[in-house]
Amino acid sequence: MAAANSVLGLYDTPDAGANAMDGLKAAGFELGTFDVLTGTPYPEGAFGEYVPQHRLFRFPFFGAIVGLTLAILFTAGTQLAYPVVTGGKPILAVFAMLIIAYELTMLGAVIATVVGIIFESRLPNLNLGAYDTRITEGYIGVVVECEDDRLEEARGVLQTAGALEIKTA
Amino acid sequence: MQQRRILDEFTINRELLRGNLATPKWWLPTVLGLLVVVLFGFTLMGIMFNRGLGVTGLSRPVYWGLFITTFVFWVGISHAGIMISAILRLTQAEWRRPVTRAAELLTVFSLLTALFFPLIHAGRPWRIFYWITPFDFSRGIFPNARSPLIWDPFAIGTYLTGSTLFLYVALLPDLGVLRDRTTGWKHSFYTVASLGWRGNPRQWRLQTVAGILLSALMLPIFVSVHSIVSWDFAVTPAVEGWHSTVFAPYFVVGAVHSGVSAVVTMMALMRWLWGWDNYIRPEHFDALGRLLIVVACAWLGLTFAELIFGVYSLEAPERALREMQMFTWPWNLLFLIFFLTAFAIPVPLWFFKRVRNNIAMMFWTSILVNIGMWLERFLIIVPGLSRKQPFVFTWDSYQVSPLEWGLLLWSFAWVLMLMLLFSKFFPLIPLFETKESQVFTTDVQIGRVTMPAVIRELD
Amino acid sequence: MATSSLITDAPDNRPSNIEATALLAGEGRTAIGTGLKRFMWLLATLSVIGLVGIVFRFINDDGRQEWGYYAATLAWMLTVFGGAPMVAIAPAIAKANWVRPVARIASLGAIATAVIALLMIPLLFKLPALTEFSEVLGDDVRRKSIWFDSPRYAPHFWNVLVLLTLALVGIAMAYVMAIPDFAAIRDHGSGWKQRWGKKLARGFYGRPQQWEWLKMRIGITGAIYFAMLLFTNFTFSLDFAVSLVPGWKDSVFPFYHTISSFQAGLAFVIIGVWAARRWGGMNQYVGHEQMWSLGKFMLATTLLWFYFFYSSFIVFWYGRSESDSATIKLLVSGPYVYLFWTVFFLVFIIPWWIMIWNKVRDSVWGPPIAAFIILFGLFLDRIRIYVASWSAVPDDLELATTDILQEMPDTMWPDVFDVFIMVGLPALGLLSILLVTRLVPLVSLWEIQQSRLITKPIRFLRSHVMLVGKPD
Amino acid sequence: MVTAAERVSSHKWGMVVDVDRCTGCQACVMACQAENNIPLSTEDLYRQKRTFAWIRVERYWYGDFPDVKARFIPIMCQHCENAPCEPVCPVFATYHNTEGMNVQIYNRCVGTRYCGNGCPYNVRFFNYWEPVWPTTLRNQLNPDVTVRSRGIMEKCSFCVQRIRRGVREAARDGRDLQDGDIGTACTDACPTNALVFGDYNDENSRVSIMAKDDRKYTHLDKLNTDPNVLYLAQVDATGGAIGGHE
Repeated sequence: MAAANSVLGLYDTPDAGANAMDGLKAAGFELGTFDVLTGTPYPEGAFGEYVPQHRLFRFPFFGAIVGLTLAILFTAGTQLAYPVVTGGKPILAVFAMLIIAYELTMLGAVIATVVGIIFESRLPNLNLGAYDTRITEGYIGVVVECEDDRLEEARGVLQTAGALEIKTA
Repeated sequence: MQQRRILDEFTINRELLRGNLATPKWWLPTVLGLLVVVLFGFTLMGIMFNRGLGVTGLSRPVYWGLFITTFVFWVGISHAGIMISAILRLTQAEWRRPVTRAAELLTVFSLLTALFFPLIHAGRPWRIFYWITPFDFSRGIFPNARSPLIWDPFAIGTYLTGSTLFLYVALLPDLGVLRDRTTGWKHSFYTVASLGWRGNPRQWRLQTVAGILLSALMLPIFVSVHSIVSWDFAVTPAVEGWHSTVFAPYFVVGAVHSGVSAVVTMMALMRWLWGWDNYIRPEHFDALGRLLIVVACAWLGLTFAELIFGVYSLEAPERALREMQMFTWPWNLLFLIFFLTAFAIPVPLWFFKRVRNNIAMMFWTSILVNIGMWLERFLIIVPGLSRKQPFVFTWDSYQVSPLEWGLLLWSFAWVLMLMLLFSKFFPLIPLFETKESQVFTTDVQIGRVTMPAVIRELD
Repeated sequence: MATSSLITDAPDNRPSNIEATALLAGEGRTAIGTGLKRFMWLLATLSVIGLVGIVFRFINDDGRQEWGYYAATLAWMLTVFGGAPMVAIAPAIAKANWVRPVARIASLGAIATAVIALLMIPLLFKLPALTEFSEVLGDDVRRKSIWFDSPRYAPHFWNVLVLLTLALVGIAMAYVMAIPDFAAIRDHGSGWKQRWGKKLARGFYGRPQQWEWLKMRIGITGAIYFAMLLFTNFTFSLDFAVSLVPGWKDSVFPFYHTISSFQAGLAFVIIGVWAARRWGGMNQYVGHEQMWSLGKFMLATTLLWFYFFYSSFIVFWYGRSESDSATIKLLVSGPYVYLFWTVFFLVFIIPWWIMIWNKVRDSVWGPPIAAFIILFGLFLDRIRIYVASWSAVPDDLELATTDILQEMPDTMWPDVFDVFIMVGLPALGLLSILLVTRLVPLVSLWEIQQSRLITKPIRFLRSHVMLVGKPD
Repeated sequence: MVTAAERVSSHKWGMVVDVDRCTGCQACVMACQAENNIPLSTEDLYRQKRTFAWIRVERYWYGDFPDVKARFIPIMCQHCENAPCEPVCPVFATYHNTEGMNVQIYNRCVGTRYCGNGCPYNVRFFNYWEPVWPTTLRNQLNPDVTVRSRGIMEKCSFCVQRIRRGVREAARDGRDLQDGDIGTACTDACPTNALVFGDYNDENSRVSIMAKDDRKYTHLDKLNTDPNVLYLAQVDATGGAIGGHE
């Protein structure tokens, strides 16, 4: 996400932040190259920002399938490998296997989902790029990534929108 | 009943990170005090492993006693977390926000505690791997997938892993905040832990989706876990008192009953210890109280069914069992206490708005409930075993030994200590949820009346 | 940062109160429901056939076994119509806004429960008395039942009483919820509707204390109805199924019954919403939001159906005592095994697979499909349970006094009269509801107006969102 | 479902107990104690309700005063075909072998005691303590039988060591195994032949013949455990009743 040359403008009110975003749009920066950093989740599109797409819902299905396979291997596999009769129960005790299969399926789904969340949030990525600790204190950061030639222009736009401070990384 | 405060993010950070950025005076002494009890508990375990299970009060035929009771009890408590965070998240209940993390935390730690009990109960923990790990350790046999005691490790393992991950994902934004507020080794720790959280729309969006999706996934697990625990008992036809089909929902609802009460206890403590009056407000206790009334009534219905069907078959052993459970000394006393504390005293009180909004009252009633729910499990397990079948010749009873009581005490100290340790390094109330609710709630003017309003995204 | 400063007004393109009133209470209503009329005539004919069926069932009636399908049909009606009002109650407690437009459709289900109470009376003559074998085995010998040392006339009298109470409470609730609409009809309707509106509005002019009174009554009746529904499912399922089968000891069954009742209730409401859009011309009032939320709950109850089924099945399968095995054989693997698997797919697998997709739940066509499948599946489920139980009732002494179902009954196939009954009685129930909707609007007007009052579309910075007020 | 019949086996060991012959002399209990290295049931163990008796003689009074009679029912592991104790064990420490016996494998046992709960006859015993014998009794221990350590479940094994020896010796002498070659400690000790041990697969073994007796009944048959230990009811009005607590 954070490229080598990114510039960040810091604003003290959401309004100012939103204006800066508008300014960048007007200046012809294409969506996705500039982004708003907040310490709070705001309603989607509150800053007229580019609404990212995600494919999170595919992960649980994948995980579930893996979990189910493991479960079947463990239950059916081991019972067939060691056909020990207990209490006249069938060697393949389906209704007992069902429970383990269920648990492992859910486990797979959950783990895959969490992996998906982290992957889809483009994390981990310890290089924060242009960032300011005040963002987690209620300030709004607007960060632009672009080639060096437009860097100045971006800086100007952010400045005109009334940035308290401009940072580059 | 408008108690919402308008707070800016700066204040929220300052107040909610109290326990993390600074250390409260009472913190260290309390933790040390608990540590003493915990060590004492571990000593008791050592003694037990060394001398053998003879040091417990267990007998024949009462092979399961206080340890299993306490296991079921803690698994029950653990059902608070997902119940609160998942269900309330899915129903978009606004008041859930300060509660969620504490509840999930309770889940994780009470499960960690519950895990101990079956293991120490077996008496030789070094042989446990053969049981709980699905692997053939050179003994020419895998674990028995048909045994309910194999279902348990899978269920609890899944639940523990799931809720831990859930907890961590919801922790990310707050770790980001801590990263920005700390220096030195703490800073580098939080930097790594927060995985480089920046708070851009993509991350926030996924944070929200994750909350919903994980809740939806955790709920079925949450239901299955205590059901499977209950099947340890229900599938045993030999024990008349256990072989009842209602056990699964009965245990689950009972678990929610005790779990939510435990959350109430914990929130009261948090409010008192860290002085978070702006965040944990009477309205939250009020809402939890309402929830508890519903749960408790459902639970009572299931208890009723369980008892009715206990005598439904009119078989001699069943009748003897129920007679002992309810009418013979000392069980009748336990039963009375159980019923009074689990239902008869707290629930009628909760019907009064004044009580629901009184934090001290909620604190004590919630503790009552958990006393009662512990007794409930005890009253299910022990009488069932001591009045198994018509062979009166082998009917016998069970005397809890001091050592077992000691380990029960240990479990509480252990959970509390883990909680306090956690509270030192991570915020107990989710900051970002609190901030979110600041953004998403406002007042709306209708005619002359102002009412709280929430913002819903159209999708 | 106070949110209020970030909010700006946005255009509101929802239908105005005047339009709503015209459509729901005023002249607008004459336009709708012509197609409905034909449908109601069809239902009337079917109901007659059903009654004919009952009569013939009485005339050539050999033994109790014949009445299984009748019991099953009643059970299904109780499941569906009894469960529907819960949809109006439960979300209202959680102050959910989406439920307002469908509360009416849900509450109307209660009307049909009265029909069930009446239809139950012939069945009661066939229900074996608790003291059936007393004259032979001595007075203290009774069938196993929840009535133990029975109060007099148990279970017959008490079942009617319970069901009648349920019906009365339900109808009371539906009526109270409709009073403001009656007032609206009084003011905007015409002809017989206006006259009835005048009668039923009971001088409701929307004074604050009248609204207070209304809210309180709705709360009380709702709570009582919930309790009664649980209790009714308890007694009905035990007296008409469990206690008829020797050795069937299944403490979770009443709750299984109740859960499927919630499931069916949701399905009923979803279909109601679909009908209101299809024939009622109410597309602007009910739609995606309702389908989405109702669908979520229906998915949940579908999973719960399996959960409650499994929690009794695994205990029986694993315990495997003689009575356990006999019960499983009777209800699952025995004479009705194919029926069981059909049920399993129709009530659980297929709806589950349909409903897990967000796109489907967000559509106006997905949930109704699942709902239809579920309702049909539950009918088969009730047949599986009740026909089996009624055919298992032992006629001779030996079997009656044992704890275990000794001989497995054969599969009971419906004869023509059973078919009449199965088609006719539900039609009668539905007809009773539709008759009421001639007067009462299918979507509650005052609820629409209130939700219009407390919600408004706004702009939050650059985004379009909905502001939802939370009245206490 | 794999039943005993489907599994290849030449033997199906079982026991028949003629309750009518039992005098309650407890000889079987002593013999079993001596044969199987069962920990001594000391006074302490009695106080702790943890005594061991792989076979016990249950005594029930019946009849009204003055003609009160005692009924003795010897109870040992019933070696059920559908044993409730077997499937619940997480580590296969107990399972059903091909000779119709419910066998306990000591070094698999981890001590969950679930089988003990699962057994409706309460014939499973847990070693709460490390068993100790006075030095005088050390040399009396049976070398053919494992001495169980603490934390282990144990129960009647149908004197499996004797069965094995019997089969082995028959093979050595190159003759077929005759009925009566093999006797368990309790059956050999029983003065009234109330206990008879044998092979159900052998048509004309004593157990097979006695199993056809119309006095035959099994304990708690409503639990559908299908025991290999059959009982012949007492010949009197109250015969056949399982020991109840009425």
